[in-house]
Amino acid sequence: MANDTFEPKIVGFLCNWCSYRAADLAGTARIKYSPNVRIIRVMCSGRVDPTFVLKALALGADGVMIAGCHPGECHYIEQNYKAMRRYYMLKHMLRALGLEEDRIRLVWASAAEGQQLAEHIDKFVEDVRKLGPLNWPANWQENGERLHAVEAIAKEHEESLEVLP
Amino acid sequence: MAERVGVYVCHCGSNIAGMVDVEEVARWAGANLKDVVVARDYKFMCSSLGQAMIEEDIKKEGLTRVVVAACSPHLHEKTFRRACENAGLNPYLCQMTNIREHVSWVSKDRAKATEKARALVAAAVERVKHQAPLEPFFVKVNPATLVIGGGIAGLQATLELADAGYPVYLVERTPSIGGHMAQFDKTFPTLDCSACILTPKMSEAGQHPNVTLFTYAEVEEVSGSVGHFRVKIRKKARYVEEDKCTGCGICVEKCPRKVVDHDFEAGLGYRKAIYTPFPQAVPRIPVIDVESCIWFERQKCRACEKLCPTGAINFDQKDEEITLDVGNIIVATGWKMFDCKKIPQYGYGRLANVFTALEFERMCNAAGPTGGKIVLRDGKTEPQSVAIIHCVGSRDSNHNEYCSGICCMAALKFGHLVLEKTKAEVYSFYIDMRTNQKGYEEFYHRLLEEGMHFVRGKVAEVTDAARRPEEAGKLIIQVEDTLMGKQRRIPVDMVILMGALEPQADAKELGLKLGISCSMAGWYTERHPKLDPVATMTDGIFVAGVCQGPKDIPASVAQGAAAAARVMAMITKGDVMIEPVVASIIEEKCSGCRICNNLCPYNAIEYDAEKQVSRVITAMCKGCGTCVAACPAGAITGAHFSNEQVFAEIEGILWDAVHGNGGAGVKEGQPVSA
Amino acid sequence: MKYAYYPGCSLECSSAAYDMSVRAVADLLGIELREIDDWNCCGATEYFSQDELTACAVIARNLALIEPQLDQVVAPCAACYLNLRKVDSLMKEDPALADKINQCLAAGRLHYDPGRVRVRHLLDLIHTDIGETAIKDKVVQPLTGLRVACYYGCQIVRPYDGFDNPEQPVKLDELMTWVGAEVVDFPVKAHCCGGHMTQISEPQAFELIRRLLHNAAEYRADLILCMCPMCQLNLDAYQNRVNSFFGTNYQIPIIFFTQLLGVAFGLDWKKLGFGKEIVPAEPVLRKKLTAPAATA
Amino acid sequence: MVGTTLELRGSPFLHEIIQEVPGGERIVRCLQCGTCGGSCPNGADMQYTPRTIFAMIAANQREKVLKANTMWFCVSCYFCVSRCPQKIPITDIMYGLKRIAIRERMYQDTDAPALAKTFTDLLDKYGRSFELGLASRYYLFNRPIAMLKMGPMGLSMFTRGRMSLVPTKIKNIEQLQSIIRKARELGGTQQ
Repeated sequence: MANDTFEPKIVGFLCNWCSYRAADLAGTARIKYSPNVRIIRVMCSGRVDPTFVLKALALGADGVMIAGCHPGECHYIEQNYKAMRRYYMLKHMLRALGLEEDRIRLVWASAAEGQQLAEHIDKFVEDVRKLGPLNWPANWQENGERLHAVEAIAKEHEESLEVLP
Repeated sequence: MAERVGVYVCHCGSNIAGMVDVEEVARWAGANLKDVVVARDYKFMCSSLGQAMIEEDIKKEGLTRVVVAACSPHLHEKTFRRACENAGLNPYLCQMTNIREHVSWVSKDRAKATEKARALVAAAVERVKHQAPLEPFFVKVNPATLVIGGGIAGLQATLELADAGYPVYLVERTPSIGGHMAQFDKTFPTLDCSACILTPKMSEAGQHPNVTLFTYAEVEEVSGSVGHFRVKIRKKARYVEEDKCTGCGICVEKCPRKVVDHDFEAGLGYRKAIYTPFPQAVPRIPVIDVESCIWFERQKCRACEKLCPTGAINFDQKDEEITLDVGNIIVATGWKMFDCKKIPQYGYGRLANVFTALEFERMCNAAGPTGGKIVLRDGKTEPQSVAIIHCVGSRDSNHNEYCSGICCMAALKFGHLVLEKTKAEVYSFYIDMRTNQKGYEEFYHRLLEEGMHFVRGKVAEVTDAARRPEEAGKLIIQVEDTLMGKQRRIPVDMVILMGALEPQADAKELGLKLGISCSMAGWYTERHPKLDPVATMTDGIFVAGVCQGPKDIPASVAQGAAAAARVMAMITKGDVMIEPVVASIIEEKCSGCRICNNLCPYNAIEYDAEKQVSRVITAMCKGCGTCVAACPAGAITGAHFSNEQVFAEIEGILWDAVHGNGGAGVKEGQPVSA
Repeated sequence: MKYAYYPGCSLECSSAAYDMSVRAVADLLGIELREIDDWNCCGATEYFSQDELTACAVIARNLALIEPQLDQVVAPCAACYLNLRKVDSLMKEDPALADKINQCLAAGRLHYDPGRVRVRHLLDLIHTDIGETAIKDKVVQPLTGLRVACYYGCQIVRPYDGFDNPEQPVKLDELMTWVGAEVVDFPVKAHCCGGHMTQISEPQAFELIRRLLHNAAEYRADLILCMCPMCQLNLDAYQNRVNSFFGTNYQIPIIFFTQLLGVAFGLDWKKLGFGKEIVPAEPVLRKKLTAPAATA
Repeated sequence: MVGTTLELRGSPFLHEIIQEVPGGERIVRCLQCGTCGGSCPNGADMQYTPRTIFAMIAANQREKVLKANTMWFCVSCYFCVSRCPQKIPITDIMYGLKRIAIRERMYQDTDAPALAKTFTDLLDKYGRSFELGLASRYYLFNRPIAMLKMGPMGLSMFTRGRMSLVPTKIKNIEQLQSIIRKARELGGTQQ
């Protein structure tokens, strides 16, 4: 496999109840998929703070995947809807920062959907591969203030992320 | 003071080592990751020797943190936490990372798999350094249990618990317990009478001092958690007062309104507007069906009320809400049959003599609408030929991909009953004959000898469009006989459709109330498909019977008993440990904006109006962390998933990228292997 | 209501009655049909059995020719309807194929974005977009007492998830009930007429045609309604040959559903193309319809 | 849908079909249930039912499959497709088999390829199909005796104005022809 294809680094935030178990199931079923996504377990997709995503991109990830239970099937009743709201906000922020919004993706995978999760991962890896490297660390080095600037934006937007019902 | 981290990389035989260079990962972690003082690989970390190795290192090397790179934490997190605890280390200072399910089993390239494993180990090491010791909570377990569903699985669970001396609340949606089994005539493969083996259990449950029955009732709301659930049930108005009714049946006899019974009789028979579903119903208290009662329709009649000798009829009765406190819940809600009209080419609903399996069960039943006679829809003609079609709505991606499991045997049972009771020829149209339990294959052989015809092929259509004179007036089965490789048209008088078992229409809705998940098909998901088939992901909630997946009566009974045994273990132990993964609010930082209050799905955050801050009610928090992510002031911390910990994990997981950018986290003066 | 109109080759000549009645009925119902300028043949089933890409490209030319301000195209012929829908859907599912097809179109300076146009069958349009009330309003000659067998054939209801059930469709049955006709049970209503089998193997083709005629006769249908030129041709033009092949004597008129709608709306029978069918329909209609409102 | 394990396994003919037909990889899911063969209006006259054909493809019986009459008896009614419990695009696979059989002239005892060729030749030339031209050319070359039998029917069609004597040609035939040329070039299929 010694060639020059770009291998994107992707961080995946998977909820403990559905997606992480879907990934476990993909393993148990020996379904092969791209090794590019590195998984971090959170209790719920609703726990994914927008700053996690930005931090990952700033530290050198080329893409971030958030995976949760299907809408209506959240272990915590409906917290994945909150993840969904933040996701659109995040895409908006990425655009504002001049980044490709497709570098983040939200997917649903129930604990029974190992195959589907694997397919989502393969698809996302291919899509990010097409986008090419993000190279944010390089930019960041040139301008050390950038991460702080981004974090500030995140904080600023955060209030608008949650709408009181 | 710097932490002292131990890293343990498991081979899992060749499960991990076959695809990941585990020795290299351990060597690399020891050489490159800051604060790692011990890094080892071992054949089976979960073995007692592996655990002993960790315990010894904690003591000898003074480890303050432990990272185990092995399988999924859902399998062995408890094992390694216990090992740490044994060696005097707080169990929450141990972090597992999953390099088996998430790496070795899903990768094809050894170098890339090894690289991914390194990143995961680095992430765990960075994270574990920020973890804090936590103390679990303990909750007392209420010895009362709620069983939802009074079919055979729920009944079995109820009786096991009740006989062991524990109180059980059994909630059943229909007016009587008994479930589908009460509708059946015979049970395969022994052909013993279904009612004869079921009704003793029903009356036992009805009379047991430890069992409280709530029939014609549904679960409305579930709160609390393992050990102390609070359940609201709604008892629908029967319009009959239970304490006054003696079950004499005069009201049913005198009721002037007769309607088709689509429930118990599957549409083949009738019931009155006031009815008990069947003679052996438990309890024997009738209900008034508001939809068909003349009083509710046009304020006339009340014959039942006038004639009831004990004055039990009460037209003013209202639904009643009852709150129950229980320690555990067993879900045994069963199944419904596939709507055969969804396959129009089989003609159900259009062609009179196409029957569903449930209709046919009722037809065979001596207590059923035809008195056990097998006749056509006209109620008198005996069929001369009967076709039984398997896999109607099962093993079909257009409907349900799964195999319903029981239909082959039920079809053989039907075949036997037709051969026994009529002179008809019987055809079975099957894709694969599945008879894989005790005595089942033998039963198949018996039917071969009895002269049932077996045609291997999924029926394409059932039609009344005759092509030849001999087909006129018949139902024609058009099928490819796959063993002959030829299309055939077989005229018959009666067709029985073996409809798929499907989850109850509201299975997802109930799952949501209980906080348990369903598979894509809608069956409740067990904790582990092999090793924990009765528990669910939610502690204190167990599943039994078909609601977890299609199964036959023996398996349902076994699972009901198993669920009861699990509940008894909880009750006997007396208390249950709760993971301390909860949120807490730092009052000084809280601005009192109350955003978190409405976000919490469990209403676990209250607002202190006096201090103008929000506060987490620890006992109610389930630790999802949504509030943590949402707090604009960063005032909420999620124990074991704090921002700090996740940030560190992100930094670690992107170790190679970060390292390319200046080598953050790298041991000084150490060589770095790529 | 404006729609692009793709008549297809059969409607030009062999099924002119369909075209005439479609236009007359559409006019009355306020449906504006704008014929695609310079459309070409859809290739029926024949092109797909030789060369898939060319088949798609030939069909896609028609989609690409649709005026930009129109977003729906209606095809009365089953094969045309299926082919247009199939190419649009293949292009949606497979971007690589869409790209190839567009390269072909580019050779003719054309382009088509999959999904731009929604492909509809005429029956769907009349049943859904016009609807029961408007149809009933227009009836001047109720078809009371006329027993019709509604024949859907294959490709309008399969394989795509369409507007009707693929096994036992009902939309034409409903439409005919609205105009007062008596719809007979016709279990083979979505079975195959044989398509081009007549050209390949006559015994098989005749058997397929016989099954349909036999079933309609069993249910004492006065006539069979078609919505596909191929079905009409097979059942009508081959009816006598089927009779001589099997020694039967079916005389069932086969007409297009739009012709009968036209009759119910009181339109001039000549303008609806009556007289072009080989088994004549007019005697049956005259006998059954008590007070013919239209002139012959 | 198909797992990666299939990539390098199975019969070469199976892989050929997968290449030829969009969605053809679903063949591997065939349960051999026979819904297709049972549903087919011509099923009784097929040498091998579609189900059998799939088993033969899996067994790499290339020649036997391509010489079978199965695909030529397919009338594209899509009953099998809409009923198949495994959602196999059976009709499209039949088209694929016809294409391979025509390319390699493997077909036997059928005039269907000639009909298809006559049809598309006329389409290529005029942009419209031409029934009289189709009928006469096809019958003249392939079934002269059958043509005589057709006589009365053709006549009654003609007297009712349902058969034209001259073909219609579309205005911009050059445009259509350049599209077709490009398609042949990209598809690599020469007629």
